[in-house]
This record gives sequence, structure tokens and C-alpha cells, in this order.
Amino acid sequence: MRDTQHEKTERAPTDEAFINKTHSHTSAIEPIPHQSTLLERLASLTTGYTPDSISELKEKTYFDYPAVKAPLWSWEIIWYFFMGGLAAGSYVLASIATLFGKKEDRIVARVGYYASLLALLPCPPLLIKDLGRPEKFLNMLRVFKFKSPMSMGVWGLLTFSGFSGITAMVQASHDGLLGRWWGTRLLSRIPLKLLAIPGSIFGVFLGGYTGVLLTVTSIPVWSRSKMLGALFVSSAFSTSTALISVILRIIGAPAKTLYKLEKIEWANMLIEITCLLTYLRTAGRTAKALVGSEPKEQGPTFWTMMFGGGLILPWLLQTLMLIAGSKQPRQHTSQGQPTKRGGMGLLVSLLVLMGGYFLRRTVVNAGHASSADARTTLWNARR
Amino acid sequence: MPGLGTTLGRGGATSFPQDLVNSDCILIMGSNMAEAHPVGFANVMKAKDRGAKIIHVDPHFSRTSAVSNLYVSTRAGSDIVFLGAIIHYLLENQVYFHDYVVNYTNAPMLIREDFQDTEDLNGLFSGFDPASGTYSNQESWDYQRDEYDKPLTDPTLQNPQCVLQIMKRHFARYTPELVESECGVSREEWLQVVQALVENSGRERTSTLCYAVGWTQQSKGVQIIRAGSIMQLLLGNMGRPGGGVLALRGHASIQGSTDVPTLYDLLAGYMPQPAEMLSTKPESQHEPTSTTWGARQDKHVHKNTQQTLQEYIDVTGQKLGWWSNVPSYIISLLKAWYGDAATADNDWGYHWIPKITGDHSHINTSYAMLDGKVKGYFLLGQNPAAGSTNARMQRKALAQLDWMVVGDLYEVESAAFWYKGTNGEKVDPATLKTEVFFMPAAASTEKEGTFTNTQRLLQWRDKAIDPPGDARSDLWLIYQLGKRLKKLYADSTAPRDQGLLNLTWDYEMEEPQPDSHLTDEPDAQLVLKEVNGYYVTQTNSDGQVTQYDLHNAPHVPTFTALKTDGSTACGSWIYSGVYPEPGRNRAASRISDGKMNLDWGFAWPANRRILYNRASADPAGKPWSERKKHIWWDAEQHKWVGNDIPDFPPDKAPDYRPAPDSTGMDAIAGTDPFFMKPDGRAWLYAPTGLKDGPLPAHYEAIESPVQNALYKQQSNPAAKYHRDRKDNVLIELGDPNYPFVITTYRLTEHHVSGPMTRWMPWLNALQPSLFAEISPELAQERNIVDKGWMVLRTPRGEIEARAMVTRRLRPLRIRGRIVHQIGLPFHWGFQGKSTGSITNDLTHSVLEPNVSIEEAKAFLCDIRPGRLSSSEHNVGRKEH
Amino acid sequence: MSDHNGQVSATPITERVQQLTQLLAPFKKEKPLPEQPKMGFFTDTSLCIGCKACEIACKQWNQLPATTPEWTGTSYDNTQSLGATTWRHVQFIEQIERRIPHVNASDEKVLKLPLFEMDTPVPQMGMDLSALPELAGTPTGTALPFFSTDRWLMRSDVCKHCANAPCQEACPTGAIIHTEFDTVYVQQDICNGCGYCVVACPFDVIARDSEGDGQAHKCTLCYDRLKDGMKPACAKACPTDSIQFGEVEQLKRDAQERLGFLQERGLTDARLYGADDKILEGGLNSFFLLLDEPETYNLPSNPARPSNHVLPTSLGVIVTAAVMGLIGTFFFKQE
Amino acid sequence: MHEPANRSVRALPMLSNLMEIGSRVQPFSKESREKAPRIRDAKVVHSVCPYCAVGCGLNVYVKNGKVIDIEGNPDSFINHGTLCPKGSATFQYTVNASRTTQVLYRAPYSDHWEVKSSEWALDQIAQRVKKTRDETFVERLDDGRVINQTQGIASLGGATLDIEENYLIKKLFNAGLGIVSIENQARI
Repeated sequence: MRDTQHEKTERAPTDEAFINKTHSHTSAIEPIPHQSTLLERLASLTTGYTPDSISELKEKTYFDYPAVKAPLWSWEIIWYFFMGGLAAGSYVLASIATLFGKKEDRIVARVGYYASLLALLPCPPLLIKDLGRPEKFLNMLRVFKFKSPMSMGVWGLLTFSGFSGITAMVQASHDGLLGRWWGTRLLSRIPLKLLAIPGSIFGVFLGGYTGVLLTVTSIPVWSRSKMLGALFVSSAFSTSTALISVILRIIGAPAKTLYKLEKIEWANMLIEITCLLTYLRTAGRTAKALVGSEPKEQGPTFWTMMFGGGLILPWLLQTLMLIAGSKQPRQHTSQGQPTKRGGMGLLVSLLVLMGGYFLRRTVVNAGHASSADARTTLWNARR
Repeated sequence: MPGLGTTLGRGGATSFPQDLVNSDCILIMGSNMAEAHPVGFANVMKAKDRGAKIIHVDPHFSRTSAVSNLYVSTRAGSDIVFLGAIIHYLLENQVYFHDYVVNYTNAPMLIREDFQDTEDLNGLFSGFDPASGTYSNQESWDYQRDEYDKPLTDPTLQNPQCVLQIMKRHFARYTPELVESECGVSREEWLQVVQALVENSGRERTSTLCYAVGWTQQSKGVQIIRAGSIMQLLLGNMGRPGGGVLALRGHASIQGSTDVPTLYDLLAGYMPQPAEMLSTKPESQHEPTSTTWGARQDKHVHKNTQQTLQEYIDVTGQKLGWWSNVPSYIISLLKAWYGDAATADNDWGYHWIPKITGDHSHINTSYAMLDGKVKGYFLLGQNPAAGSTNARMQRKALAQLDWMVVGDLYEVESAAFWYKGTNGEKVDPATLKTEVFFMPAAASTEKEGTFTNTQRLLQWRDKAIDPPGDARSDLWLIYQLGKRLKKLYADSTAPRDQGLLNLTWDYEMEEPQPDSHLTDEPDAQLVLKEVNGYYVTQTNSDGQVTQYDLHNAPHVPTFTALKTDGSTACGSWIYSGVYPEPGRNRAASRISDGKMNLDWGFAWPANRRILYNRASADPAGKPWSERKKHIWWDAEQHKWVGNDIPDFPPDKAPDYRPAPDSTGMDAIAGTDPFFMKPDGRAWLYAPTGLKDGPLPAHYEAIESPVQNALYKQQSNPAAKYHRDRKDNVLIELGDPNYPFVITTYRLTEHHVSGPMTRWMPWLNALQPSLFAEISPELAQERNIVDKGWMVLRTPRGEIEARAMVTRRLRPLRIRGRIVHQIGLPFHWGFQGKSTGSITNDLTHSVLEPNVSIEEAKAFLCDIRPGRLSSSEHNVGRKEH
Repeated sequence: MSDHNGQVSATPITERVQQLTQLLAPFKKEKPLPEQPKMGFFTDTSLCIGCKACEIACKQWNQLPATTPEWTGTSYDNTQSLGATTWRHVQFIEQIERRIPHVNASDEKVLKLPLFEMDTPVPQMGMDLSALPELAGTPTGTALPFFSTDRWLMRSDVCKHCANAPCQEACPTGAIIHTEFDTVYVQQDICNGCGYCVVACPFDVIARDSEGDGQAHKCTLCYDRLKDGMKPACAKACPTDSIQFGEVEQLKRDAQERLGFLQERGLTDARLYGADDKILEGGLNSFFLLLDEPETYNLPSNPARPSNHVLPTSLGVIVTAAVMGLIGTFFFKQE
Repeated sequence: MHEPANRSVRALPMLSNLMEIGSRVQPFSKESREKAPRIRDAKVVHSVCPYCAVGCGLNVYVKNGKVIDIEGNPDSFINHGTLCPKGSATFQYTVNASRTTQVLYRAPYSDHWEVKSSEWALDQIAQRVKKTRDETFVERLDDGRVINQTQGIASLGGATLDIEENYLIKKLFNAGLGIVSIENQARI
């Protein structure tokens, strides 16, 4: 083809050509039809967004440099979120048992309050260790800011620690674990029910604020959906139910109580599943960091250890157990037998605990992948 | 800058960067101004906002191009085609500024009938001697003259021998088609440039031309500058606000170091160094290079020797124009140097000044060094091992020295060549004899002194603190060395040592500087006083004569006070006036008035800011236009007045006409703005003073991928080739092994070869590595990966660089063929905190004939992907 | 304190008191200083020549360490991003159309030397020059665009000093404040490096100095200089006035005027970023004139204000917790 | 344009007021109140940028005998206080741990530097100059013309030096010693 023109100006397709230039390190565009894997299909199904590399590459960015800073948080915060959730959930569950439980359910309260305090103990050190200047931790108490979940969290954690501590002491006094002297007598006079309600409010706060904390950021995967708080609080409930259930199955507890816990666990998981699916759907494209399978994205861990192994599987098992349990006539006569140990429920609960941990881990780590994805960050900010 | 010197009279920028805001169009060519002079470029940005058109013509799309209105991508080394075509266009379409050209340039002068043009001799002018490779006989280039040796003219410009007609013929084949085929610039784009210039020149409007080493570092650099100046003269832009030619200089005091020269062929104030050329061959062959001014000898005085002061004056002075003042300048200089020992009886000590016997310029000296002829070397703030052309040869040459002294802040490559090589190359100190003295130098903030910047402006620096440790100023080093040498020779009676013994050498500080612990620092103000000039003797009204020494002498107010009778001493006449009286160092004056700022520093000569500003008024002395008025003739006061110091005899009326037999400044008419030239006019055509022809002609770079389309003569016939040197192998035309054009440039983030920047973490973080810029097309052709490594090779050396594949580089179509160009910064070396290959290992050492500057802006190379083998396991570079 | 006066007995007590006051010092909230006019930056990218003087002037004034040199190959940008010790960052965006020079069809592959075929006549010696095409006569006028079509966009990025700064809202210690000049400032004596501001910032600005003091840092808008009425270092150094400093209200008016100027000259893509109140519901005290879409410069076109997420997310927590609590109650109440 | 969350805030002024708790008052610290530029009481010394030839004015701020800051001189009509990156980095050029501040000497064929005193070095250099000059000095050409020169010593450098330094170099080396190859960057 002879071109008589002096110079032909190769204009179109400008975008594509431009992409070629500025992003040659991404080895241009991959137009090869891509056979999507099961995880990818799951991701598309749950988030309602199918990654489209060609159209994403056409979006403008600056050399794909991140458009927001990566979070600094790692294992300390993951464990803090997990333990905090357990502490909160256990307290709330224990309080519900205290307020509304039958006599045999007292054990739930007892175990719950102790578990709450034990789970709470590592939280402050974890938080402090995470600071750039741990010795300046106390500066957190300099202000009280409604808009800052971190500030509120510190105050909330402080208050809840108070409740959890006192409650556990009261419980311990009741249980005679602290010996018998005027102090314990004084403590045991404090009615648990009085502490349960305000304590539970702060418990719910502690269980949920961590999700709010992540949402009140500019990291797309955390902040687009407003369901992370709900998801975390639901997970706090389900994991702590599982934790108490595990403890009870180890130390032994009334079968009836355990059965109640099983039902609660089942219901909690159902709510958690609902929250999670709502979260994924509302996060849409930004959830890619959590559910995607590219390097640094959390998909493989999320789907196996959290969504599959840590939520759907135990829920299905629990469902089966409950169905089986309801078909089998319950041995109401065995009321006299005080304890039951182990069983399938133990596995379910352990799976739930695992799922709860991996929920925190994958969500926090997804923040890293998400912050590195400039295109999604910029897309997220187009509104 | 003899390009400007020969054309206009003085080898300095005709204007100043701040005047750019008055421009209506700014053509930047041969300069990466935004990157090399960002603060000067701020004025371009201001001008652009005020509506000026900014045009950048360059092989490499740089930050300058990015903010221009028009960027024109051109082939390195084709500048004269581009400019020649503009000149052709102006002449052919008669869109030149007629009144300006007729009155202020030598367009009407008649040239001798025996002159032959490149059109007649296929690329050569008359007078070329192929045996010596020089224009040994330039007589035919001269004017036709009357009985008083004054040129004949034809104001109608019709005579076929007049300069304008000769130029018309000379540039006839410089056409838009030629621009298209040789520069790779479409004729539409070229026409846009011309039109922008034409529209923005004339009575009401002015355009500026900015250039820098993109022009000077070519084997025909002077002629490119000439072509640019001719264009500006034809457009009538010289000597006017917003006009002129702005030579952008790259070092704090590079202008100062040519004004008060550390150059072999110049004495202070552009008087040439006395010469006694070795061979009996025609003198022009070994004529000294004329760094910034251009030779000025009056064609009708021929002396073979300069053994006496009178002979020197005969050769270097002029009968006509300002240079008739040479006697007072040279005698005052000799008085400054030799003091009381300089008397009329001993020719003012003239014989003590060494005579040059050939080309002792830097590269030639390096070759002499390589041959073992140079034993000792002083390197004060310069780094040839990385910064000079053919750097590998430079390092070899240093190894042939007996001793060298390096004065610098950091241990630069030139100080470390004896134990370290480039790219991890092994150097065995046991085989290298050179004795090295490293003298730590004071930084500019740690000493007082003067810099002369790109606009000829002298600015004094106060001293902030003492230098650290044993670091001392170079002034101290030279002063103390001089004192020691005088002591060593104190007992000598040998005639050859008497110059040294008679040298005035007393710059002792009278009072120690406050807050300083240094007691033996010389007084820089005293040195400046000597440079300014002082009265050696003064006679009062009673006829009483008072003798003075430097310390107590009255200052000379300006160079017009200099005398031939030995009563004045002056270190550099053009600087006279900078320190006119005690306590009044005008270089240290810092008063900004928001207008011409005449009290901020001191601009030589005589504090004039726009040179040749007589040309800002029409022949009758009225401004060409209200919009562009600068100075004008005030008939009532009978003097030139205006915004600037008039660059003209202040009371010479526009209607003054010299008598036919007048000489000196009397021969300059009231309409002759370029009075440094003997005919008072700017030289479109240079009848004398250049070694490669009276008019610019296009020659290809010494290494070029294409044949010269215009002439049989491929490249500058008068260039100094150093062909016999085995380390200066040149790439022959058509060599398929070296197909790519390469051009070098500065980045904003570093300074020259890096001695002042590569030790600084802040700057290193901004540009951490040497890289080469290549087009995606070339990268594809040679399998070079973006961000990967690549090797560049010439017969002189090989270097490695990171590959920056970018569309800012663009393949050109040159005569139906694709020519790829490579862009390469040159800031790295093997010392410092950021290291990399030495770009100058690639360059050759063919020199421009007039100024002996090498060609680093256009040469050929080959490239391949990968690294140099020696550096693969080299220092754990971060880039891995 | 008391070495000469022999108040030996008093010393330990004084010291302890001092220690205590030091410990408590951060808790003492000083009275805010009287409000001054709002000060900010207007970074006009149409004037930027990419010299990076701002980067160095900032490092110099604030005596910040250099980052580890890393050659990126992303145009001339080796700084890559703002960070704890990098408070100005110049971006380089190459937008260059590819004009492929035409070559004869037969030579379309790699062209080897020597090859001197001509497709336009080069004037030869002795040739009849009148055969060449006519030169254009008088100029027909040139209207050069304000920028040539090939663009190399440059922009000096910096902290946006948001009117509603997410980092300030997030800060749990009150280390980050709006100063009397309404600039956003990290008080180094307070910050404990919690890192929450880092994720709150929608602009990739504030960062924790993990290799240094572990605290959060960003552009201070040269708070110390402002106190003495001096220009911030970057704005002072900028040779081309691409970085302008002044009262925000005035700067915003200037910016509008400049935008009009550029649009008149055909730069239809030019736009202001952060000059109105849209971004983060209050605009930016440090705003920009851009020559392309914000995304080209990695700027979010309309980022969410994180603190707005507190209520809806908390609501979700409360509802979910309530539902779960009720379910728990229900099951526990079950017989 | 605003997201729903914000609308809900607007709908509930009470709630929005509640949200503002802790955000209204800026908790200044002592340091912030006392903040001052470090050059407040420094001595200002006027200088000129050592890099390119534009000639930007510098203000060098000195406190306790130390340079603490170098900025553009706002009064200069050349740069109005502005600087390029190199000029802005002049501080690091002068205050830099990598600077060599001792006189170093490398003997012929030696593989290391030796630290020497300036006095020693100057004496040695003077002796080298004398020896080389005496060995290589040429008074006359063969044809009898007086040239009084030596090509045995050369000098390079000057474009980064002061006028006064250039002047003394030319004066001593050329007028005093007869050295002809005195060159500088202007040739490059």
C-alpha cells in the first residue's frame, strides 16, 4: 500500500496506543480468551462484577502507581480484631445467658465472662505493639472524637475492659475463685444483670467497631460497602458462640444448653453468610482484592479457609446436625445427666473459629492488595 | 563565541534572560533551556503567557519541548539547513527588515570579484589549501575597498557582488524540500516556524534566539551561530528589547573565565595571547583559535612576528572602530602584571609574556600529555576523566603525567583514575606513575569572589563560613603557590625568571575577615580592584606626581580612563568600572528596581544590559516603535538616553558622518551600532576572522549517516581531525556497523559530569542512573526492552545504560530512509554516590576549527541489549 | 538544675514532678491560636516544567533524608510517590502521538545503509532552481496552539490540605490539626504512629516513617515558615510560578481566571481540581489546575469522605447485633 | 452528588452535631504554639548559585558558625527567590559528609592516598612546578624568535571558579611561569 502522504498520523486507537506506551511493563493487553476458574466464577457471582482486563487497562492511571497508601496493619491487628471479636461476643452471649437463660445456661454465662476477659487480655498489647511509637500510646486518651473510630475504639475498648474485668471478677467471686474475704463479698453483691446490659452495649461496640474502623478509610475494598461492621459483629457473635461451645464441649455442659448453642450458632452463621454476601455484592468491583485470585489478592485463602471451610461448611454441617437432631427424638429424659462432651459440634465450632480468624486476615490483607490497585481505587472514587 | 564575536563584535549574549519577557517569539534551538537553565526559562514561560510563541527545534523532545507552543523534531547536525532555508526565505520573499539590514549590516558591502562561493567550488570557498586542510589564503573574502581602505557599498543592494546578492546565491538551494529531506522536518512545520518568526519581527515586534552547547559542540558550531545571527539580523532583532541572540552558558562563571580568561589564546578582555607560530606555513593555519571574539586583525597590516609590543598591537589592534584602543588596554594589563618593572623602556615587560606557538587548546594538550610532553597538570574544578570528550583517552593521558594537582570538593574521577576504572574495569596502581596532590577546595559559599553569569553580569558573593578541615579557596592555593615559587626563584638572575620575580603579588588581607579562623587568605577585593584597574601614578594640577601601589591606589573609574603612558594598571579592561572607587564594589550592589536593574551587579561593558542597543533606534535615532523603544537620541540634551546604558558613544549624534580618512572611533558613523567592527556594521558576511568560511554552509557532522546533499564536501573542511590518533577512530560514511545518530544533553537534576551533584543523595534520588532514550521503533528493531539495560558502542568506547523507550524520540525520514536518533545524558562516572558509565567514552575528538570545541552533539553509534560483561557482577546496584 | 545551689533534697521531688508533667504534657491541650486567613497552594500544571525544584527545596528546608535511589523508567519520575520523607513529587505523563515517517513501500522493512533514494528532489548543483516548487509568499499567519499536540504533562503533587481532612478526622490523638491557617498539620510531639491517617487519606499523601521515627509525616505547608510570614519552601523555589502560595480565597479566584485564560487558548481539557467545594464536601486548600482528567494524574475524581461511613456502618452493626441478640435471647428463652 | 450517608447526616442535625464531638476544637500542642522557622535569628549572607550561568542570587543562613539553610534571594531580579533543584540543593553540596576535607597525596606507583598537611603539599607542588618548568622552558625558537614558554605544565579549570581566581591563575601561570596551555570548560 503506497502512502503518498508525507506522514501518516497514527492516531486511533489513541487509548490503546497510549496504554501500550505507558503500561508497556504490564506486557500490553492480553486479549487471549480466558478460561475462568471456579473461584473466579464464584467471585463474579457473589460480587456481581466480572473483571475485564481490557476495559480496565483503558482506564487512566499514572503508571499504575498506587493511588492510596497501603495499610500498615498486619498480624497484630488481625489477631486483635479476632480476639476483640471473641471478647465482645462472649460477653454479649454470656450476658444474654445471664439475662434470659435458664438455670442450666448459667455455665454459658460463666464460661462466657471468663472467656471474654481472657480473649481481651492480649488486645491492648497487640494494639500498642502495632503503633509506630508504642511509648506514646497514652496520647490516644488525649482526645475523644466521634468521627474517628480509632479514637472511639480506644475509649470503647477501655470501657469494655472495665466491664469485662469487673464482670469476670464478680463472676469469679460468685464462683469462689477469688477466695472469701470482704472484697469478694462486696463484689458478689453486685448483680451481674446490672452489668450485663451496659457491658453488652460496649461489647457490641467492640465487636463491630473494628469493621467500622476499616470502613472509615479510603481503601476501596474496606470502604465501598458499608457492611463490614455488620459482618464483623456477626462474625464476633458466631465465633464467640463457637468458642463457648468448644469450651463447653471440652469441659462438658448440659446437652440442652449445647443444643441451644448449636441453634444460636446456626442462626448466627446464617446471619453472617447474609452479611458477607451483602458485603460482597455491595463492594462489587472493589471486593476483587478479597475474592480475586491474582497475586496478593486474597481469593484462594478467602474461599477455602473462610467462605468455604469456615462458614458454609460448618453451617451445612450444623444444618445437617440440627435436622438429624430434630428427627431423632431428643432425650428430654436425660435432663438429669448434666454433661455432654465432644461430638460433631466441636468440629463445627472449630471450623467457625477458623473462619472467623481468616475473615479478619483476608479482609485486612485484602486492604493491601486493594490499595495497590490504582484503577479500582480511581474507579471507586468516580461517583 | 566567535560566532557572535565575528558577526556582531563581542562574544557575549547580546541580551539577558529577563528580557525574554519582552519577546514576541522565542526560537530555542541547540539548547535544552528548560532543563539546563530552569530559572532563566521562567522568563520564557512568562513571555508565553504574554502571548509570545515558543518554538523548540531539537533532536530530542525534552522538558523544553513539552511547554513550547511548537516542537520541531530535527536531525542532529542539520541546523544550518534549517536556518539556511529561513535565510533563503527571508531574502527571496523580501521579508527581511529592509531599513535595518541596509543601515546596520554589511549587506550593501561589495566583496572582491575573485571571491568564490561554495556554490562555485562544490562546498569550498576560495582560498582553501587541501594540503594543510585550512583556508590559508582568505584575501579573496575581503571587501572591495577605496583608497582609505574603507569598503565600497551599494545601498540599493543590487550589485551582484554585494553581500546580500552573494547570500542570495549562496543560500539558493537551502529550500523547504531540503529541510524536509535533510532535517526530517516537514515543510509545513518548517514554514510555521518561519512564519512565526516573520510575523513577530519588524518595527513593532521582536523575536529572540536562544542557543547553547547544542550548537557549539558541533564541528561547525561557529557557523551555526553565525547562521542564527544572520537570521536575527535580517529580521532586525539585534540590539532591541525582546530580541537578540541569547547564548546560554552552562557554568557559574564560564563567561567570566573567558572575560578574564583561563584560555590559552586570550589575554584579558579578548585581546589575543601573543603568538609566534611554529611553522613557516601560512600563518592562518596556526592562528590561535579565537574562542569568543574572533580574530580582528586589520587586513592591511601583515606582520609575521609579534616580538615587540608594537608588532602585537599592529596585528591585534585595528585602525578603525573600538579596537583602536588596544594600546591602552595592553599596556595597562602589563602594568597590572609587572608593576614598576614594566616600563616604556623594556616594552612594558611584553617579552615576559609567553608566546603561543600552536594550538594549545584542551584536547590538543591532552594529546600532548598522552605523548608524554606535558609533565605537570593543574585541574582546578574540572574533571576531564569523565567530563571531556574521548574520556578514555583523557584518563590515559593523565597516567602519562609526572604529577598533577586536583583541586575539588569531592574525589572526582580525575583524582581517582589511578586506582579505579569505569564499569568495574581493573586499574593497577603499580603501573601508574602519576603523583597526585588532592587539594580540598572551598565551596562557593566558603569564599568571597565574583561570578560572571550568562548575561555578562558580575555578581559578588560574600563569604558565609570558613571551609571545613583543610579545604581552602583556589585563590589561596594560587596565591600561596605563587609566594612559594617567588621564594624558590628569589636568587635567580636568569632573564626567563624575571617575569615571575617582577610579578606583582601582594594581596594580603589588611584586616582578617570577621568570624574567620583563616589568617593567610588573600584579599579577593584587592584582586578585583586590580582587575578593575587603578592609577599607578597620578599627576595633580600642580604637576605633582604621586606613586601608588595596589593597596593605596585610587581606582580607575572606567576603561576610557586607561592610558598608554603606564600611569594606569588594569587586569581586564572590559571589567573596568566594576569597582570604580573604594567601598563601591558594583558587583556586590544588590538593588532591584523592577526595570533594568542597573544597580544589581555590573554588566560589562560599562554596565550595558542590551548590547548594540543603538540598533533599537532607527538611523535617525528614533525608536523603531513605541512598543520596542529602548534608547534614543535626545537632540536637546545632545546625547543618547533611554532605559539602558547606551552601547554607543553617548554624545555621537545620529547624523555624524566620518571623514573619508578618519580612523579609530572617529571612523564610526552615528548610524553604526556595531562599532566593535571596523566598519561599524554587523557582519552578515564575515570578510575576515573565521577559519571555515565567510558564510555558513551546511556540512554534515564528522560522523553522519548520510552524504551531504548539497556539496561534494561532506563535512567541515577546516575541522581539526586528529585522524592520526589511534584512539580517535572515526566512523566512515555508510558504515553499516554504526547506523544510529546520537546526541547528548543535560538533565535538570544533575550538572555536567556530576562532580557537583553525584555526591548529593537528594539529587541522586531524582536521577539515579545513566539512561539512553530510544524510540519504540528502534527498541523493537534491536530487541531492547524498556527499562532493561543496553550497550552503546563507538570505535572509541563502549558504555552501558538503562533503556528508556519513549515516543519522545522519533525516527526521522531522511531522504527516504529511516534514521534513528538516540538521546543520552552525560552526568555519570565511576566516583560519587551515584555511578554509571561515562558518556564521553563514546565521543571523538575532532575539533571545530575556530574554537577547538569537540563534537558531542551529533555522532554515530551502535546499540545492543544487555550490559557490559565487566559490570555484570559489578557493585550490587539497586537496579537489579 | 540545682548543681550549684545545693538544693539537693528538693531535686528528686522536682525531677519527679517534672517527669510527671512531661508525661502529662501532651494531655495539656493548648489554646488554639487565633484564626488567620486560610492559606494554601494553587499548583498550576500548565506552568510546570518538571524541574523538581519543589522536591529538593522541600527536602532542604525540612532537612528530610533522600529516598533510596531507584531508577524506575517511568518517564522522568524516579520519586514515584509522596511519602513520609517526600512531601513534593513531580509526575511526568507522556502523551505523544505516533507519527510514523513514511518510507517508500519497497523499503518498509529494516532499511540498511547505504540507501539514498529520494522522494523529494534535493536541489543539485547547476540545477534549474525554478523547477522547484514555489516558496510560499507572505506569511498567511500562524496560530500556534498553546501546547503542541505532543504532550508531556508534569505536575507537582503535594498534600491537598483538605478543608475536611480525612487524616485529621481519623487521628485518634489529636496530633493532626487544622492550624490557624487552616492547613493540616501533624504535631510531631503528639503523634504516636497509629497509622490510621495513612489509610484515611484518599490521596496517597500521609505516610508513617517506618525507617525513621515511626510517626506520621506529610507536607506541613511549612507551618514554621508561615508563622513568620514566609512562603513555603516549594512555592518559593518554583521557578515558573507553577506552585503558587497565598490566601485560599484569592488563589481560587486566580485559578478561575487562569482556567479561563487557558480555555480561551483552546485548552478545553483544562480543569480545576479541588477549587470548588465538591471534593470532600469542602474542597482543598491545596488545589490544582489539571490539563487532563484527574485519573491521568492518579487523582480520585470524587473520593468519599471516610467519616461519612461511620453512621451507616454503625447502623449495620447495631441492626445486626440486635437481630443476633434477639435470636440468642429467643433460643436461650426456649425450653 | 453526596452519598446517602451524608444525606442522613443532614436530615438529622442532632446526629450531625453529635458526630462533631471532638472535632470542633483543634487540640494544639505546646510545640505547635511555639513553632518558629529555624532561620529566624540567623545571619544572612548573600551569595550566587554555583551551578549554571543564570546567576541566581542565594541567601545563605548562618547560625553558630554553621550554614543552616540556603535559599534563593527574593530580591534578585534574576531569580526572585526561586531556584532549580540543583540550586535548591546547594546546602547539600556544601554541607556533605562525602566532601574530602584533607589534603591527600598519592606517591608514584602507590596504591593508596596519604593524608598530608597543606603546607607540605604546597611546598612539594612548588618544587614540582619549578623542576618541570626549568626542564621544559623554551626561551627561543630555532629561528631566534623569543617565546619564553613552557608546554611542560598545563592547567585546566576556571569556569566554576571566581573571576579573581581566574585572574591569578592566568597571571601566575602565564605571565609569571610562561605556561601556555591554560584552559577551561569554555572550550568544552
